[in-house]
Amino acid sequence: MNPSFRDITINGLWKNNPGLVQLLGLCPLLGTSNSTVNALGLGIATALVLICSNAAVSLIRNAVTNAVRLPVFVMIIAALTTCIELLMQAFTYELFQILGIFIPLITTNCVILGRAEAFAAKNSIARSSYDGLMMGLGFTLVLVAIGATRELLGTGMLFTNMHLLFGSIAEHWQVVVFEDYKGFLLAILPPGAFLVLGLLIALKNWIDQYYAEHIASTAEVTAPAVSRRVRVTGVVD
Amino acid sequence: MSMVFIAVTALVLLSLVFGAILGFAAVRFRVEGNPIAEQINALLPQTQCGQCGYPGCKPYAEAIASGEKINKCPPGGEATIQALAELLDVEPEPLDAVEGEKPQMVAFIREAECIGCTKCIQACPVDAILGAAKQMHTVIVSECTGCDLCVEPCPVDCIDMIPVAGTLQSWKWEHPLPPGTLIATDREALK
Amino acid sequence: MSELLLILVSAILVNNFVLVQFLGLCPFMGVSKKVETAIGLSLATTFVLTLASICSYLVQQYILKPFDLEFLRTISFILVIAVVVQFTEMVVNKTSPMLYRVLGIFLPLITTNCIVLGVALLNANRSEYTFIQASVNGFAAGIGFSLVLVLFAAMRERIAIADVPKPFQGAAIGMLTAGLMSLAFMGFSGLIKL
Amino acid sequence: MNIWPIHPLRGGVHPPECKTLSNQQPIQTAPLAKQLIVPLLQHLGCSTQALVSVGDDVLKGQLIADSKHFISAAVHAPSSGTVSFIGPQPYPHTSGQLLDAIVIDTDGLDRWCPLEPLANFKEATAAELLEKIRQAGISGLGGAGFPTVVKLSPKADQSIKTLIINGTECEPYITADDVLMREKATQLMLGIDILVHILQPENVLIAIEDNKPEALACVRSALQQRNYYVVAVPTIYPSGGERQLIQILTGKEVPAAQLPAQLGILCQNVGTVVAVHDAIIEGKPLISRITTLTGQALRTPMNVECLVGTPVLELLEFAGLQQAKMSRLIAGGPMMGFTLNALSAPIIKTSNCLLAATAEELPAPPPAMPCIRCGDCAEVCPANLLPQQLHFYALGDDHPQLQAHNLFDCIECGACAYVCPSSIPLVQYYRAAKADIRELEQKQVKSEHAKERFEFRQERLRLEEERKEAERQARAERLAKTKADQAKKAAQAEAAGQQASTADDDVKRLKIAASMAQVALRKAEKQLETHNTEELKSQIEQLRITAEQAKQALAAINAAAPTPAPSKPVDDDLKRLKIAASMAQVTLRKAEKQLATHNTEELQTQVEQLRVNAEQAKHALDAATAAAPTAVEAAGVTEKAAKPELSAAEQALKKAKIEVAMKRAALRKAERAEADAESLAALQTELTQAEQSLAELN
Amino acid sequence: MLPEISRSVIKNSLLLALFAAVTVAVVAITQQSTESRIATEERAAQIRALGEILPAHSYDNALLDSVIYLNESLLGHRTDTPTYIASVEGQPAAVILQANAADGYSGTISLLIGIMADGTLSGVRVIHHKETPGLGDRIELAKSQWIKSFDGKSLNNPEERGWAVKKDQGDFDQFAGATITPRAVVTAVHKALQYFDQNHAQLFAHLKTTEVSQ
Amino acid sequence: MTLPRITSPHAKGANRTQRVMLLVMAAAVPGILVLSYFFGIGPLLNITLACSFALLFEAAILALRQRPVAFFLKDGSVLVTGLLLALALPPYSPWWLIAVASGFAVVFGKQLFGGLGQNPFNPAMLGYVVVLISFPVEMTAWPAAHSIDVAAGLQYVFFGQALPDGWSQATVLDSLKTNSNLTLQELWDSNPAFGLFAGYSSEWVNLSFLLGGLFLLRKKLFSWHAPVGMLAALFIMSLVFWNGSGSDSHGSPLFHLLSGATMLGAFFIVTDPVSSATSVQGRLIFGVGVGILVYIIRAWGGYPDGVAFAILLMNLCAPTIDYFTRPRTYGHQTAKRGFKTGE
Ligand SMILES: Cc1cc2nc3c(=O)[nH]c(=O)nc-3n(C[C@H](O)[C@H](O)[C@H](O)COP(=O)(O)O)c2cc1C
Ligand SMILES: Cc1cc2nc3c(=O)[nH]c(=O)nc-3n(C[C@H](O)[C@H](O)[C@H](O)COP(=O)(O)O)c2cc1C
Ligand SMILES: Cc1cc2nc3c(=O)[nH]c(=O)nc-3n(C[C@H](O)[C@H](O)[C@H](O)COP(=O)(O)O)c2cc1C
Ligand SMILES: Cc1cc2nc3c(=O)[nH]c(=O)nc-3n(C[C@H](O)[C@H](O)[C@H](O)CO)c2cc1C
Ligand code: SF4
Ligand code: SF4
Ligand code: SF4
Ligand code: SF4
Ligand code: FES
Repeated sequence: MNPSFRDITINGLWKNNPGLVQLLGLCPLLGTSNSTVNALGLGIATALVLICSNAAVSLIRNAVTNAVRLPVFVMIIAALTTCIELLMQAFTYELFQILGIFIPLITTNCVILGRAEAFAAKNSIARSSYDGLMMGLGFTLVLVAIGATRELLGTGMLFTNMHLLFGSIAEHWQVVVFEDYKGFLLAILPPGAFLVLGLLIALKNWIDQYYAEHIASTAEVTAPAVSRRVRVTGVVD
Repeated sequence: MSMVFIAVTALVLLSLVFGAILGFAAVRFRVEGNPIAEQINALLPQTQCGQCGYPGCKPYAEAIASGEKINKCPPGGEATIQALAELLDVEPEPLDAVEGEKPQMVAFIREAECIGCTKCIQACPVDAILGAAKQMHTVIVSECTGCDLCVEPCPVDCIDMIPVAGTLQSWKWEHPLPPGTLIATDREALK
Repeated sequence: MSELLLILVSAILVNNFVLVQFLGLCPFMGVSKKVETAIGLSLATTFVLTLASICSYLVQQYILKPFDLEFLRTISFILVIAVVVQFTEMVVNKTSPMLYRVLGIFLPLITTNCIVLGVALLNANRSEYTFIQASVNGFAAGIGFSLVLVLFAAMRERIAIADVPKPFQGAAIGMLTAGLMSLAFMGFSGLIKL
Repeated sequence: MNIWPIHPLRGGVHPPECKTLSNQQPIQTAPLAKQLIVPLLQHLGCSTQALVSVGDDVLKGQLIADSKHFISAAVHAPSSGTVSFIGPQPYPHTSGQLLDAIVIDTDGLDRWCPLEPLANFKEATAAELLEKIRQAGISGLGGAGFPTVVKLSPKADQSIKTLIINGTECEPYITADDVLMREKATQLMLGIDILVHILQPENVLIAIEDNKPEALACVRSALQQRNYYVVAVPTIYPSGGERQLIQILTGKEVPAAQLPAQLGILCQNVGTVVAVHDAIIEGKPLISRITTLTGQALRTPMNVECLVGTPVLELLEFAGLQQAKMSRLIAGGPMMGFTLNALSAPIIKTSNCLLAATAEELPAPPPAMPCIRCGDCAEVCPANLLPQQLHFYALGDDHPQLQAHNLFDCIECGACAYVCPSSIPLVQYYRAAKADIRELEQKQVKSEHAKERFEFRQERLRLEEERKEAERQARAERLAKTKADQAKKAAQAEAAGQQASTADDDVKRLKIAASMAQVALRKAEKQLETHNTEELKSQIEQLRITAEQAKQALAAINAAAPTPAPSKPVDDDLKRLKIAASMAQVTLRKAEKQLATHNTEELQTQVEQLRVNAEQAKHALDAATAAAPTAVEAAGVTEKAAKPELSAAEQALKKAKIEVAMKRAALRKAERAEADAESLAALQTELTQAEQSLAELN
Repeated sequence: MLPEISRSVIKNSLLLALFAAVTVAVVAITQQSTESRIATEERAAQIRALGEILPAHSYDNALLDSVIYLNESLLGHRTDTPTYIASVEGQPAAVILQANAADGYSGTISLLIGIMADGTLSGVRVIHHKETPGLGDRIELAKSQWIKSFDGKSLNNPEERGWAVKKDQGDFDQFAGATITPRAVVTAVHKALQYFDQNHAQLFAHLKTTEVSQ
Repeated sequence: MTLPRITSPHAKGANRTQRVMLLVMAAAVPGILVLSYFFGIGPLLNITLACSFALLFEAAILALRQRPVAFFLKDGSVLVTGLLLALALPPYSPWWLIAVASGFAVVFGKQLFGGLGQNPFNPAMLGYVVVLISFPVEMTAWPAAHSIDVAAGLQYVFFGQALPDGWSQATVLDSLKTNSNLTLQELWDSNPAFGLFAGYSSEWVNLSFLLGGLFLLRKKLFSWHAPVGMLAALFIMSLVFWNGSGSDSHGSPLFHLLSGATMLGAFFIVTDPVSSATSVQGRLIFGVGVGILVYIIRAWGGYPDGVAFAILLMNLCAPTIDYFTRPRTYGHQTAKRGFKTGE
């Protein structure tokens, strides 16, 4: 029953990616993905909360009753979020200001509670933390992909304002990709977020489909599965 | 430190109240049974053939209710999967079966060969076979679900599964091609 | 009165919580395949939103503010919400199994519906809001959510039988449709000059 | 002459009429075909059974097939000759499937069987007339072919106030009714008189489209003193549809899923009315009809009076068929007719037209484009549906939406598809979707039924197991007892006898227990009626369960008891040998199969051995059969004789079993629905009765 | 039934309280340990913002503490709005006003305006606006340098007539396709200068009182 | 001999989708002529570019989707989309702007939803709105009537050279929206381009589209419900909220009927059958909704004209409207309405 670490990795990054497949955590995914730095900042914060919350939930999974399970889980998540929020406030103040309400809203990021319920509540601490890491990573990757796409389409540049996250060494990371670019505003406006994510999901589907077809055509004909027939009616003497 | 103390006290009080409310509700509004399994069961074809890997439709329904895939019932086919997907609000998946969807079948006992061993009667989940020991058996066609569970136990292999014959009344128009899909002759005609 | 009207128009149309402020998107995408279920979720969310706005306003005004515990906002609000939701769930489960079947899996998700916590937090940020205004804002957010959810669900039912290219079927085309909805809602921008 | 006010039709289209093609000459008589193919089912309803067998000589008009079922219509020999075949034959249906028919090789003499004309129908009672109509095998000639006598038979709660005679003939091309009205107006009037005599309606309306002035004139002049209204209705398709015509003539709508009789209206086609006339006044059954032969692939389009059963090809050739030009052969009109792909299919009672169209006349449908929701279809739909939505939902197999959009109110008139700029075969979508929905509904019913049977069986098996367990214990006890008793009682036969009686005792005991439980239950229930307390309720529940269990045990034991089989003088030895032989055969086959996969020495020898065994067994069997051929034959005969009896008994038993199961389910359902005690008790008694009768059968 | 309820009530509330206690304690401790750093960060951020329009070397007082609250209709204020007074060695050096231009294209534009004691503008920044992206939003420094065209201007430089966009025969550029927004900003800055011109005595008087109180 | 099995009806009316689309394009001719009279070859340039790009994108996507390309291109719907998009864009729009607009219209507006007949949003309006919010600078550069320097125009369209001064001019709706201190009378007096009631060029363009629309109505291409609903609603709204001719005026009813994209919208866009509601009653509601929203956006919203947004917003509502406007079927007491599908 225990999923292997390899499965957890594949699930988090691709097969069951929270952003592209589970379609959870969409609010920050869309709300904070108008630039790479915002996306990365929120992604990291979310991943941190995810890892810690998975670990914590896994730790207490046998101690809670059904009636208060949900409140306890969200309380743990909220506490972790608040800690992260306070830390961000202390160390990356401006980014915190930009991300605004989406930081406390990590609490309600559906991915986190979803993982707590679906995985951490049933698995060991090590697996749960690793699942948190992989899910967080998968989420962050999608977030950054959307952020970078939108930033690029919208402004023709990449990695603007990275110093907000990485400090002054990142002052000059900005890359101007298209010189003299008109700026496709749609991309950084709300509709653009939906459109880019939609296209990204379609891209993933297309890749999956392509591979499925590819593999189907190369794979040998497998031996027919054994019938899993079960006797239905009891007494036969 | 007093801040920590105040904070903890305030929230503890709050949670005591809430916990009490929930504890009360948990008992007061408890429900027994699993209504969803019943609804799932109602959608399954009740062939009781066990091809889903469960001993009958009801157990499979219960399994679905607790997370089993919905695509394991070959007699139900796509229609059932669709209905289940609708009910459970999940994406329908293609049928997971070795042979895929089969046409509706009915059992037929070659009476001359039947030795009256009653093994098929014991196997039939819906009592669709008539007969007594040492006498010839027959299938009540209208009751037979086509599950073919009777075929295997027959010691003299006298049971055939034959497709249900179509009649003039049961004949139906096929669905037209979706608009915009051209068949070869159309392409010709268009040139 | 006109103040409340403005709050309503703003939350429902101009700054729609879903399409413009990006809150509550998971249920928006997840529970919009059928109108009937969408309506169920709308009702539940509106109910929870209003109740949670009221409760969190009280917590904010009478517990957090007096004791200077505003850093506990998130944690206490989410606690309030979780309890409201859990309670609603149990009641619905008992009293209306049909509704529960429709909402069953989504009632817990309302807890993690950002719109609920989001509205509570935004209400708290707007320190000038009165009790009535805060509740109306919560209610209006629920109506705005319901409006777009139901419209979207009806639209998705239409799209479900369309000949959408394979990779786009399902979530992808849903997301694109939501994007186009959001585009259409940009027509309301500037309607309220604050 | 009185004027009858008319109302507008909703929707409708006006395709080119093309009627002049065939209505220019009087009705011809088709030549007698050498072979007539008379299908057993030419109407809507139950099929008939042949009353003649191959080789029989039949006379024209002789009853050759009939059914006991009410909704059915008798079939008569269209001409005299010999029955040469009974079985599957071509049938005029789109699918091209065969249907059972009686084939008559005509003798060319056209000898009538004795007829019983009834010149003065006014002296006959309605019942007598209806019986004559029934015997004449008349089913509607205008549309679906519904047995006319059923439509004419008065229902207890309805009386027909308005009789509508449908002579609209709104389909393009078809002129059968048109020429019929021109040439047989007098017969039509007499036919109407007969219907009036049967039904006593207040109004009689004869509806004719205003594009048939000659027919209107003929009918009007045949009217004489009768106070029937001859109504010229505007030419628009589908004004002839029953429901649409009713809307035009009365402004009322027939409620969905109900019949016009609900409004006190009856609608009959003119051809049907003439057939009624022929049946009553001349005593002739319905064996011929007027059919339009038309289309540009025919040299001389015309109307013919032709015998039912005449192959299509012969008729078409009579009208000068140019096969090379014909691209489509349609039975019926261009709007609702269906294509035929076998020219050997016969004319049946409902065949009003054969349209042999050229490719220019009715070109192949262009490939369908996507629907652009232009709404033209909705505009013309006479049922006020949304054809485009139905189409989309049919595409997506969305059955709930289809039903919400009233798919089943679509009359398949084809007006929508006619106007659709995207050339979508809308009607085909609806037909396919309707068939799917019906099929699923049937499946649903079947699975519900299967579930009940399965649950019943499970319960039975469980009880049986319990009983066996109990028996095993009892047997063990008894064994001990008998051992102790052995000293006193020596005879073995006695012990056997005792055992037999215990089995009987068992049943008795169970019966008593069951009725005790029942009584207790009933008492408690009565008490419940007066003092409705929690406690009592649960108590009753308990009682009910025990009663049920007792009953079930009883039923199970009864079912398990072998049905008394008629003793057969079968040669036991022979039977045994037979079984041995087949067993050997089977083992051999199995072993062979195994051999095919795992070919080892050992197996091979084993198989060889088995083969020899089988051979031996077979020989023995052969020898035995040869020795006692008469015995076998006798056995065979008795078996045959016994079978129907046996199965009848079994059938009854099965029915009773099902009844019990159904009743039980009903009771359970009612209990779940918390029905009141009274109805529960009623159900309970019903159940007991059913069970008793089951027990009796056993 | 009842005892079960009370057992459930007690058990669940205690459980919830226990978790509440633990989690809140963790949060509270984190809060305690980050509190001071957050406060410094907050101030630093504000100073950085103010520093953009008023270079740090041009004053020596604690700017964030030297604040008064104004509610002036001329500046478009609707609530008490902070105004920062800068000084060098106790002498008036500059003020930083916040002004709201209500007549933007799609709403109010909030500006931070730095004015030196001599009436010249040290800088203007937009802190909040809802103008159309791509059109009106070029008043942001991130999008265009236009906002810097105010640097060094004063009430009489340019003339009264010049305090308008070029389209209205003024001195300030408008954007292609957008006149309303720059017009609103120019007018708001002009009004701020007028306000400063009339009231600088009162503004700096405050400086005296704080000095005195110190 | 094998005879085909074909469903009834076997007869077929003469109307074809191609014909419908051709008629729509034909009806736009008067409008195009009047536009060209005012703005030179600009509108024609727009149409050529938009139709070519639209065809190109459609063909490409059809090929990618492995659908019959020629078959679908021949239906003409993509040309209608291109044409209507071109008419909505400012004359002499840069080529890349037209490319983006038609690309969005055809790809996102139409093909990704399954192509002809299945798009929930009006493709042309979608393309228009996308470029409106993405490239507001270019989209607000309407040339002034008659003052066209064709050479400069071409340079701008194809090479992105700056426009000469005085080339572009705020449209009348723009001016009314941004006006803050002139009374209506002063506004009208200040500029000859304001024409009689709704702008000099605007009035004539709207009247010519009205003419084309009436032609289509006569040809029974659509029922009157949607256009009349929209115009009536706009008229009533502008009458009810008519607040005189002061500087905060929202404009007179006549002004609203004859300015901006009113008539183009009412007869060519609101009538798009695909993305509108289904039943006749639904189309009336659809039209009324568009009219109300157009007025709300014009009078109080951020955009000078609201036709495109109003249509997209009502497209959004169309499936829901359908739920509530099913007609009463023959033989039924009441119509089945509302979201419930079950009995
Ligand atoms: C399924 C079915 C059942 C019918 N049952 C009755 C009936 O019970 N009594 C009756 O008078 N007519 C009955 N009719 C006949 C109808 O009233 C109607 O006259 C007949 O269908 C001919 O209609 P048409 O040719 O338009 O299709 C029935 C018809 C159908 C199709
Ligand atoms: C679309 C449509 C068109 C019809 N047109 C005619 C018609 O023109 N003449 C006619 O007698 N029956 C027509 N019928 C059949 C009538 O509805 C009805 O079944 C018939 O008149 C009943 O009479 P009968 O039982 O004597 O056949 C049409 C049915 C449909 C559905
Ligand atoms: C979609 C749209 C958005 C606009 N946004 C702004 C804006 O943010 N700021 C602004 O000054 N004008 C805006 N305008 C107004 C016009 O550009 C207006 O023509 C201009 O401000 C005044 O015209 P002028 O520059 O020709 O005087 C907008 C117009 C449109 C159509
Ligand atoms: C009366 C009528 C109006 C139309 N209006 C539009 C329109 O506004 N926008 C558009 O893209 N296509 C329009 N079309 C064309 C066609 O319906 C459109 O391309 C489809 O939306 C594409 O699926 C119109 C077609 C007709 C018949
Ligand atoms: S496969 Fe289907 S029909 Fe067979 S037992 Fe399973 S659920 Fe029932
Ligand atoms: S007769 Fe055979 S196939 Fe039919 S239901 Fe019984 S076991 Fe299944
Ligand atoms: S007539 Fe054809 S294209 Fe028009 S709405 Fe109906 S089905 Fe669609
Ligand atoms: S075939 Fe059905 S949907 Fe089409 S017009 Fe006739 S009744 Fe209406
Ligand atoms: S992340 Fe906001 S609702 Fe899921």
